[in-house]
Amino acid sequence: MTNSIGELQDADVFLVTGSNTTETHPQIARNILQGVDQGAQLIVIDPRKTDLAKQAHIHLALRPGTDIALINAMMRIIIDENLADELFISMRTENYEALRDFLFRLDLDEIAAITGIELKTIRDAACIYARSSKSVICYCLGVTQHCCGTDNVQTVANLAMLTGNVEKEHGGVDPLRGQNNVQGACDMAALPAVLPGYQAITNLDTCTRFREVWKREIPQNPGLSLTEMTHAGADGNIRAMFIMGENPVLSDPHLKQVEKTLTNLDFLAVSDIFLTETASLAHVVFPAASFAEKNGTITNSERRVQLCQQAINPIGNCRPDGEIIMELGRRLGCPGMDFQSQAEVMEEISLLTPIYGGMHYDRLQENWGLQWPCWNRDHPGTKFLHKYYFSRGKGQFTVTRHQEPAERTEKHYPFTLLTGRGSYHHYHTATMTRNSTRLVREYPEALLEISKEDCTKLHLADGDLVELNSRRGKVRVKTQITDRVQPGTVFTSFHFWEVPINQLTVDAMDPRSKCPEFKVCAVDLKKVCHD
Amino acid sequence: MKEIFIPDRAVIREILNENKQIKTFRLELLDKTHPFSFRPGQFLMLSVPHCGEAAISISSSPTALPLIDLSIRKAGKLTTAVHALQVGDEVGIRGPFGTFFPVANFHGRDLLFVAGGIGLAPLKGVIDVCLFQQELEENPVQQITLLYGSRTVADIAFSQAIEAWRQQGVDCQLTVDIDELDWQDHVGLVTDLLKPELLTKDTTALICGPPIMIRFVIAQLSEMGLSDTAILTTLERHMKCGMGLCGHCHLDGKLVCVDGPVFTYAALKNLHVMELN
Amino acid sequence: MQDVMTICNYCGCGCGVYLRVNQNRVVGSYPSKNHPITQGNLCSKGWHLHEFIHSHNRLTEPLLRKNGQLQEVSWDEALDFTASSLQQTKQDHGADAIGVLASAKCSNEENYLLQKLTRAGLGTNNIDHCARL
Amino acid sequence: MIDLRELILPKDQLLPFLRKLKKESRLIAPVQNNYGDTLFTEIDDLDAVKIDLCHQPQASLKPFLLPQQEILASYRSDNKGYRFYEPEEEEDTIYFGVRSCDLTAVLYTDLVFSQPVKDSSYYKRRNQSTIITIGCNQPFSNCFCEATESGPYLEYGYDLQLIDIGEAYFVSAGRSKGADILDKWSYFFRSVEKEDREKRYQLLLEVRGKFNKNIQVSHACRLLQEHEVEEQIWQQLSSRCYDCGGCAYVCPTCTCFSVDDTPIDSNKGLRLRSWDACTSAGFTRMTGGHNPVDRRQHALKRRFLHKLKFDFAEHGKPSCTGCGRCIDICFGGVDITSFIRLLVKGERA
Repeated sequence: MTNSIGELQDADVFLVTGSNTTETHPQIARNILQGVDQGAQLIVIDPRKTDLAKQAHIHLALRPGTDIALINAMMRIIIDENLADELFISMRTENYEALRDFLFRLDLDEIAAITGIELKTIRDAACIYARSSKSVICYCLGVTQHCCGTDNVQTVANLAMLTGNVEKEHGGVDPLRGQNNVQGACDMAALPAVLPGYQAITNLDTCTRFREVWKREIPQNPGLSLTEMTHAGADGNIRAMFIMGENPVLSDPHLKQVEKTLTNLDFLAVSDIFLTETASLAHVVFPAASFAEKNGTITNSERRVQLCQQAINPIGNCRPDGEIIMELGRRLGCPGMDFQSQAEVMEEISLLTPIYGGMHYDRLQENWGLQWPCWNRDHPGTKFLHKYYFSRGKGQFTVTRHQEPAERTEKHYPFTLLTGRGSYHHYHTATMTRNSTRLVREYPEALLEISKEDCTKLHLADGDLVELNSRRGKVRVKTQITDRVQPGTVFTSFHFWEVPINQLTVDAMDPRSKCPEFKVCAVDLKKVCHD
Repeated sequence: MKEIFIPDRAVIREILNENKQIKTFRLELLDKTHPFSFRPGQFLMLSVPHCGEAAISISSSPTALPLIDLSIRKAGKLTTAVHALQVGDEVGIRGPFGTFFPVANFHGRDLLFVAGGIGLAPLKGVIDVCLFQQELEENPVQQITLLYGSRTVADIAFSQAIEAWRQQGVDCQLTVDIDELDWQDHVGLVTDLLKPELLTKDTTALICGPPIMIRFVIAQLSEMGLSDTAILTTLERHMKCGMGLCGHCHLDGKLVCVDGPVFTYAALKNLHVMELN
Repeated sequence: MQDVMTICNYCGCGCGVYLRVNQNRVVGSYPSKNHPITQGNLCSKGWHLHEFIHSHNRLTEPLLRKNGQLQEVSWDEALDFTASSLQQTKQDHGADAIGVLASAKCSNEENYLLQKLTRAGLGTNNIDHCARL
Repeated sequence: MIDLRELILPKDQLLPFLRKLKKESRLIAPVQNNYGDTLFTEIDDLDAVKIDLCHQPQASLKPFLLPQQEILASYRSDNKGYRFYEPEEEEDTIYFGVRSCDLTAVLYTDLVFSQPVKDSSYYKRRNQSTIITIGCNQPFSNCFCEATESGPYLEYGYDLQLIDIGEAYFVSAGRSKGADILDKWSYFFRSVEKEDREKRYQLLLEVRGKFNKNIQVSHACRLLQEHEVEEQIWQQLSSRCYDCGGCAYVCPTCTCFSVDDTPIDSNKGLRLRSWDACTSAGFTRMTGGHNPVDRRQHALKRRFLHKLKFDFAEHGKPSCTGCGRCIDICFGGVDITSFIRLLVKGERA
């Protein structure tokens, strides 16, 4: 996020796109709703009528996968209405002319048809967003989990820059991070192409610095992304894997391929707190300590590095992941694997990671952590990003064009399947939430959200078991009739191993971010007759 | 103070298969030092190892004590675990809890039982105790009629009991929703069997079944002129304690576990009840 | 009874939660009023954060596959076997035949250590996590 | 007849007095921790903590008297049968610095858990508790105990009540347990003078004028006795309930609970009681899926009506004690005060 969560409620306009905020980021939704109660306008872009969309002043229920077209139209309208922030554009951005020339060639009526939204509604939304100088955009995986995910993000950035709604309090672009420490895992370079703090692996000075501390050469071969590792199938180059606290067998697209890859490995070790679907395929399983049984820091969506404190001793014979890694490191002859405490690990992190330069345990204990960049011990941390300069200098406008999703509906697969998190009570592959008595009680099984119209057409009743087919697989799931989805689209979550919905999703991915297109695929469904 | 959530130990003496989904478990308490008694219509909290507790109606008559019948349909985690138990296995029971059918007030009256599916379980004990009293008392229950609906022929439960009742003069009329080849009896909803000639001026109706059945049966009986106090039904709710503490079965200021589960229509009429709306 | 401040383990909001501890058992979760994000609120998942910790489904012993079955073994056996298997793969197929997945559920320190192990110890950049999922 | 007594405790004698009390039992008091949060905390070392009588404790006494999760019993199920075992005994505990609203809530809970049967594990703790309250001279921002008649000072129910009258505390004993404490430690106290009593009265008058919120609780209660609430109000409120259960969990008078068995291994386990919230769908959903309550329409109906309609009808008093904790914690801004406002506004319209 470029803003802090606490700043949000003072914004005048919220544009929320591709985020079921009330269910996935409740605290952010609370701030948005408080803002709305104080008079702010709320625009929600989502094919589903989520709980937040129900509170919106304008709900743009677009056809799935048409985000770029929609936002391009909004920008065109903003320029037509003279609502662009010319001063900001000239001072802080580059390449505006290319975007403007491209937008002028757009046919707005055509876009209305592509997105399935009336032009007037798009116009209202564009004007509301552009007229305020305190407009915030929040987006989540509904924007990134598409083949054109990078373009989607760029388009959102274009919109913000066009109206100057960046680099200030109460205005900005806020990607909402899904997991508690997605931000930190990225910051710490659990990524194939960078070193901690997003430092380029190709930068010689950086590598020299790391080599000095790590006492080892930094490998220069580009690494493989998660999907490249797990989707190689039987003929992949990966022969052995170590997986810490993840469950790709349930969470990755096109599951069968993942399972095939993992079962074909020469060796698989998994460290987790439960025997997940992935762990049950492993050769070695390490029992990891849960968050309550160890110390450490995690970094939230607003870049705040916070301390987690140990509450109890590890259960049974469990050990913290950090200890497991260091034990392995020592056995593999890796130097520098003898840290006595998490604070000592953080000392090395701050030494090598400029944006974490001032993160020290004694400081983190005060003031509820620190927000990066925090360059040194005296630096107070950074509440909002992009003040005075973008990380790459001037903000770059890039032209993005609408592209259809990798898979379109057709006669045999007439429905669009959307996936995501589906409830207030579950989380990701639900390994934790399904071990929580109350959360299981509240949402005991997977449900397929389907419109009343489609149910009538297919003679389905609420709670009927249906078989859902795509070109890649099929699952059985119970229906839930709801007004949350439009006719022609169905939605379900990926929380339940009994309904491994990602057996159906496409494994097409964004060529740049490698983010899989979870959000859209074509399916058919038919009622399962009881025996 | 003894912990009120600790159940008494009971052992399964016999298991009867009532149909594919319903089994009757005949239990006996292991500790005989304090007396156990109950009235038909009351329920127990049944504990099953590792599954917790569920509220289950007693389906036998007090006259069968020390044996206690619980008829259980396989529906969720606990009931599935119960179905896997064998004769000789132990369970825990707390209770009895709740209101009961006022059998003492039934002297000289005609009883009309209307049940659907597993809904016959809480009524079964009433029929048994009335038949038992018919032999002993001076002014016993007069005519007993049972209208019993099931979804299919295979779903008909308690056939053994029904056969025995027929032998003892109970007018048992059965119906199924779905017609099948070898089925000679009535096809259709249980409300179809509700004929005006079944009612006398001394009729009390006792109803239990799915919510929608209860709704239609009560509406029809009411229309046929049966008074609100002569219509009795028993409600099912999610319960955790059975003793009026946990709050789950709260119903417009009443608690189904204490003020119910047996209610007269007169008592329910002014509440917001799923079964009536 | 003791209250230990920690950060919620679910979404990216990063709520400050007190875990209530009684005799090495976490028996409750309670929001912090002064935490800048939490401000005294928790969502359904946060209020029941303590429930999965003591689940009987937790793994409590290292497991090693022997004759096709996962069996309980000592930590040393599990660690030694893992280290030698990774070493073997590296020898036979090169470092880039090893893939590592870190976790968006683990701490910064653990992610740092794991990528350090991957890069400096194993000698490959094949490390990723589920940021995009 | 309880010997009612009133005495004056000079402020510098408070700590020595607490030190004596702590010697004889567990002492729990509001403590401000390093994070600035004030919570009721078990005190090990009186000199190492900051007892905070200036901020409202974030949780009431509920987490202690009716814990979020408690072990009701343990069980074994093996070839010797299926047996349950009583939980461990409880210790004597003194709760110090309890606010009037929270004590009122304890008295309500006493009532709920005494009929139709006495809740054994609650009463085990309750019987071993001594509650020392502190009257409020300054309401907190969300307080409305005046409207619910549960503060700022109390007339009864406490073991001891302290009122800050400047240099000293005006201490009253409301029950024999409190009177016994005063007897035993009488040397810390002096007797009440006429000025003390006047000061106390003056303070009470002043604090009554300091409330931020004007919530028409009793008016709402009476409206509910006479009228049905418009469906549209329930729907409006429920559409903004995000199913966190927080209102019920922070509420000192929400006593609904669940009981679940959780295995430790294949032949033993625990019977746990935990807080539950009637605002959630699973609270009423039956095996097989039938749910007598439609959450989308009526998520909040049961909670509000229980507090303001049914309990008012039964006890002549709502079971909301005006502590205000549920106000800030509601994600959707649909707490009990917004319901009361809608209700009263609807009547005028």
